[in-house]
Amino acid sequence: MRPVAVVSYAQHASAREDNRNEVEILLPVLREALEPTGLTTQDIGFTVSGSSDYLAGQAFAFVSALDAVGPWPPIAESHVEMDGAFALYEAWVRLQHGDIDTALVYAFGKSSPGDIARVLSLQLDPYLVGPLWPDAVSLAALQARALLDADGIGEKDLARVVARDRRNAAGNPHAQVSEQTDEATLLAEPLYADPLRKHDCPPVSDGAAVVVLAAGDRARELAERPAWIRGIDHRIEGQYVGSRDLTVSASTRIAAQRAGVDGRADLAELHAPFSHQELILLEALGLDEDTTAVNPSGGALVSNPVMVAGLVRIGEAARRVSAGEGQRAVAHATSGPCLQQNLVCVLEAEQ
Amino acid sequence: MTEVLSAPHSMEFPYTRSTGPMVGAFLTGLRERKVFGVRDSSGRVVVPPPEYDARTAAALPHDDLVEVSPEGVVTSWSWNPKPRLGQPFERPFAWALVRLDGADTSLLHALDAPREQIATGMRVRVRWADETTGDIHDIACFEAVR
Amino acid sequence: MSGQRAAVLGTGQTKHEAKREDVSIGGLVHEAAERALADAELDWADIDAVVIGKAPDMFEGVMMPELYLAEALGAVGKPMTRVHTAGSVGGSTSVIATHLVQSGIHRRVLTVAFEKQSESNAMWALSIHLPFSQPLVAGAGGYFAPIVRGYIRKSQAPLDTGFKVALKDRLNALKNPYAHLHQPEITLEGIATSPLLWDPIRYAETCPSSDGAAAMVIGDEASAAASSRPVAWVHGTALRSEPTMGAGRDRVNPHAGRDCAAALYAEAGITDPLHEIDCAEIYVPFSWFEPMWLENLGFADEGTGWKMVQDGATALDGDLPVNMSGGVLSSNPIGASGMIRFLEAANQVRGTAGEHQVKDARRALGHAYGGGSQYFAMWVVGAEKP
Amino acid sequence: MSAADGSKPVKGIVTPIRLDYRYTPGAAQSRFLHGLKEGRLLGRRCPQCGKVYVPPRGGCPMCGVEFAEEVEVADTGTLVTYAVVNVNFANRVIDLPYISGEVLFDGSDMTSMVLVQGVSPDEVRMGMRVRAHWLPRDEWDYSFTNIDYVEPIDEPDADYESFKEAL
Repeated sequence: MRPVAVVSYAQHASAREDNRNEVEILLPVLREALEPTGLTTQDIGFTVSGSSDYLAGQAFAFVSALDAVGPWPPIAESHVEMDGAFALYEAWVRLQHGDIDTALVYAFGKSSPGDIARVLSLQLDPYLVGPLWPDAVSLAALQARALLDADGIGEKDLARVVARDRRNAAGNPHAQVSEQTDEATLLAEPLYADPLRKHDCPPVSDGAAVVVLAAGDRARELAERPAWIRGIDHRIEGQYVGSRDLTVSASTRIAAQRAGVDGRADLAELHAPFSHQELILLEALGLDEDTTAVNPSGGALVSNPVMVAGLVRIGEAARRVSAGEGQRAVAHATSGPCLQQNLVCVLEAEQ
Repeated sequence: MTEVLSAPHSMEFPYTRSTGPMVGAFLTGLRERKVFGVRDSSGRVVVPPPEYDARTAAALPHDDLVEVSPEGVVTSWSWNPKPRLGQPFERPFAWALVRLDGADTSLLHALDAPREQIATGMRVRVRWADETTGDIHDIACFEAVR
Repeated sequence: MSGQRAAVLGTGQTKHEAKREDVSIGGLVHEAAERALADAELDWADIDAVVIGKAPDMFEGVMMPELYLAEALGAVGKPMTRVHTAGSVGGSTSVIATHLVQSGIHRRVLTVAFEKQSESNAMWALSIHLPFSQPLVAGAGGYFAPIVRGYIRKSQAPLDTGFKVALKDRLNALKNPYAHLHQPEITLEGIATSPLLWDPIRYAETCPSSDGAAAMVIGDEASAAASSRPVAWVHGTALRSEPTMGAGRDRVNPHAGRDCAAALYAEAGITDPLHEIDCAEIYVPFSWFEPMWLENLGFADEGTGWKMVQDGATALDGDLPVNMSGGVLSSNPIGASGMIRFLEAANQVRGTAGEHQVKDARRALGHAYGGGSQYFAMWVVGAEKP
Repeated sequence: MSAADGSKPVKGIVTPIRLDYRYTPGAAQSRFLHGLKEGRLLGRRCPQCGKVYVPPRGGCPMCGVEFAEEVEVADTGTLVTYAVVNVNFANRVIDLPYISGEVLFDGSDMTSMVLVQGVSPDEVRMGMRVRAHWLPRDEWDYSFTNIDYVEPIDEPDADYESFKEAL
């Protein structure tokens, strides 16, 4: 397997962004990621992006976003209607071929134009579930209930996750939520979508993220301390929430094993838009909070631009590995209702 | 002169969907006020019946369904404080996963019961729509069994 | 060659029709996938990863349908990727699936592309009106008619060139049991007098709206060696994109199409495409795109593509048969059409194309385009190992 | 589609889907729309390639950079190419056939799509010189439809070489 590394990363996320469209949000983030590498769009071997037309309510919304890259002369490019993390997997695969050495991965999405929790109902079975319009919060709350009913996990475990993520968000300029708080204060809040409280749910965010990948020696030329991708894999499960065990993440477990996760990780960035999901993911990844710093960026509970937040997890983990904050990191991204599809990536600093 | 403009934008279409044999059989059952499941390759009776087996991808027999009871037990539930357009009720209500007697998996639908009465494990039954047409809304919701 | 060798082990498609009222969306894609597995003499358990493609989700009103389709495509516990690149998506999905095998990460990949347009209405989905914009363009034809006019002006092509392409493709479709349109009584006269929808494009020169799915199993060298079925070796793949609206773009002879062909031929070791490629399945949703793409792909000099049509060079028995299957003009489930081009090209070199088989076809081109003639996906497949 | 009568098995359902959004065209396009509200065509120039875009979207699509200064372009121009449309569609009622033209307004490097009137389908020609016909001022809104249509003006046709780049 050819060694590939994250050599640059940039993101932007904010609450409702009324003054800019997707291209105007993406342009500066692309520049911020490309400038340190000295690469132009034409130098890049392969460009691939992730987004969903339904966020903006426009068929082909990703076509106009291509303008931000300036694909002239024409570029080798593709697009997935998924989170940008899955576009990164596609770029990593392409770099294994050996004929090109660099790839540009970007993701964009504004969750504020529509009612995002309702838009996501369209991911569901169009015959027997979609027509009931169960929103994303209600489905996640069903999963939280199943976890709380199983023994061993209580409301205070959820509050502990929220308190830790909100404290970590202090260092993250792109967080929409950040405060020094504790479990007791959070548990005093009223229930919102019983058993979830408002702070167990993600904020509505608009944003974009860009990652530059490079292979072998090219990575060392482009970055002081590249964050090497030691392993990456993704898996999907059946969707119907009534016929799978919502308290475990079987697909995360398979992907983690394939990506080489072995319990050793200095830090982990988990794409859990809801607090209880962090606990399910930690168990599936076999990680222990005593030895692994979880969501140093604050995670998706403090900033959740849909279609972007998964790529941001990989970027945030890579950035910290490159900055020497950890030798080995695990990054995770999810897609679909109640963690239906999951990607796991292991990143390491140069030996 | 430089204020950024915005305007409402809505997208609407009455999608006409062909159900295929399995969903068609399940909905035909609902129209007759019956709930059907199907046995999958691991021997579980799955409700609603999936068209394809999760493990083998083989088509499951849409002509060999298993009727299950319209009564069962809540396996999980959540409260929906501010219902949205298209949801079964306009006032706050609960979503529930219900394992009907005879089924090994749970069906997702709305549960109309006072919030303080709702708990995992409670017994509920289907409340049928006044007029059934062969649609998931033939189940109006679940309600508590006294 | 980029990466390890890859080959098409099996192909499958549904009978394309205006409405498939007998299947769910899961049923439609499962049907094509099952036929591809049977053709490859493989089972669902032999598949390591699934790559699915389709055009905008608004056509069926299902966001990210790969999530609902996980069981229907035997993907539970496996990787599933959803590609979306506008009209070229069936082609780019095939290229992305090939990348997975060429990378050595996955040995056998199932790739599927579909559209079930009867769930809504293609015209509605393609022209969702946004505030502040002008509601002038009437569907794809309205967008492409001015470009076709530009080609006719530049090339001085005779006005019946489009009619001849439509006649050729519709007659070829009679030799393809999967084609949507089977019009045995079609005539040049009938085409020439069909309603003029967007001058210069007449109704009979436009593609139908179809429900349909296509599928392929793409395998590594070891899987190809182990197969007792004929395989199509991938000699090269290429993807290119350029902006929709750009000063300096040439929408009649797009730069991205030329670059894509050049990169493809370089990878496949082709220096004289007209003589080294035996036949081609290219994306022609409006008849005039055949002469335009013949030039864009380097089969004809700029401004002369129409001569190949007029001389019958692109007929089933011509020097370079084009769209032997009847092409997009005869079947157009938009998301699948690009993959249908790619799999028909593969079946030609496998010798499994049936009635519309080109004799001794050893190397074939599959081509797809999308958006405002700005997204291109192509591959060259061959009977011999590259 | 759905078999409401009791006898036949269910083969289809109808699932109405409606989604509501708050749409913004963004900063660059909003400036352009403000210009239209005052009867002006405000394009934007790319600092890198120098081309003028009417209407400007987010940035220069060829260079991938934000636009620089604003450039007002004339409401006269050249009809680069056109389609004679015989297909009407839901939300626009014009008598058929109508001419949908791509006009290169003088000073712009990008064509804009606009209705062509005042010439019959068999007299209209690529290269014709045209002028915008604006709605009455009191009907102006933040929309390109303030230009109701373009109509021919009494000038010699532009020669093909001068506009073939914009095809």
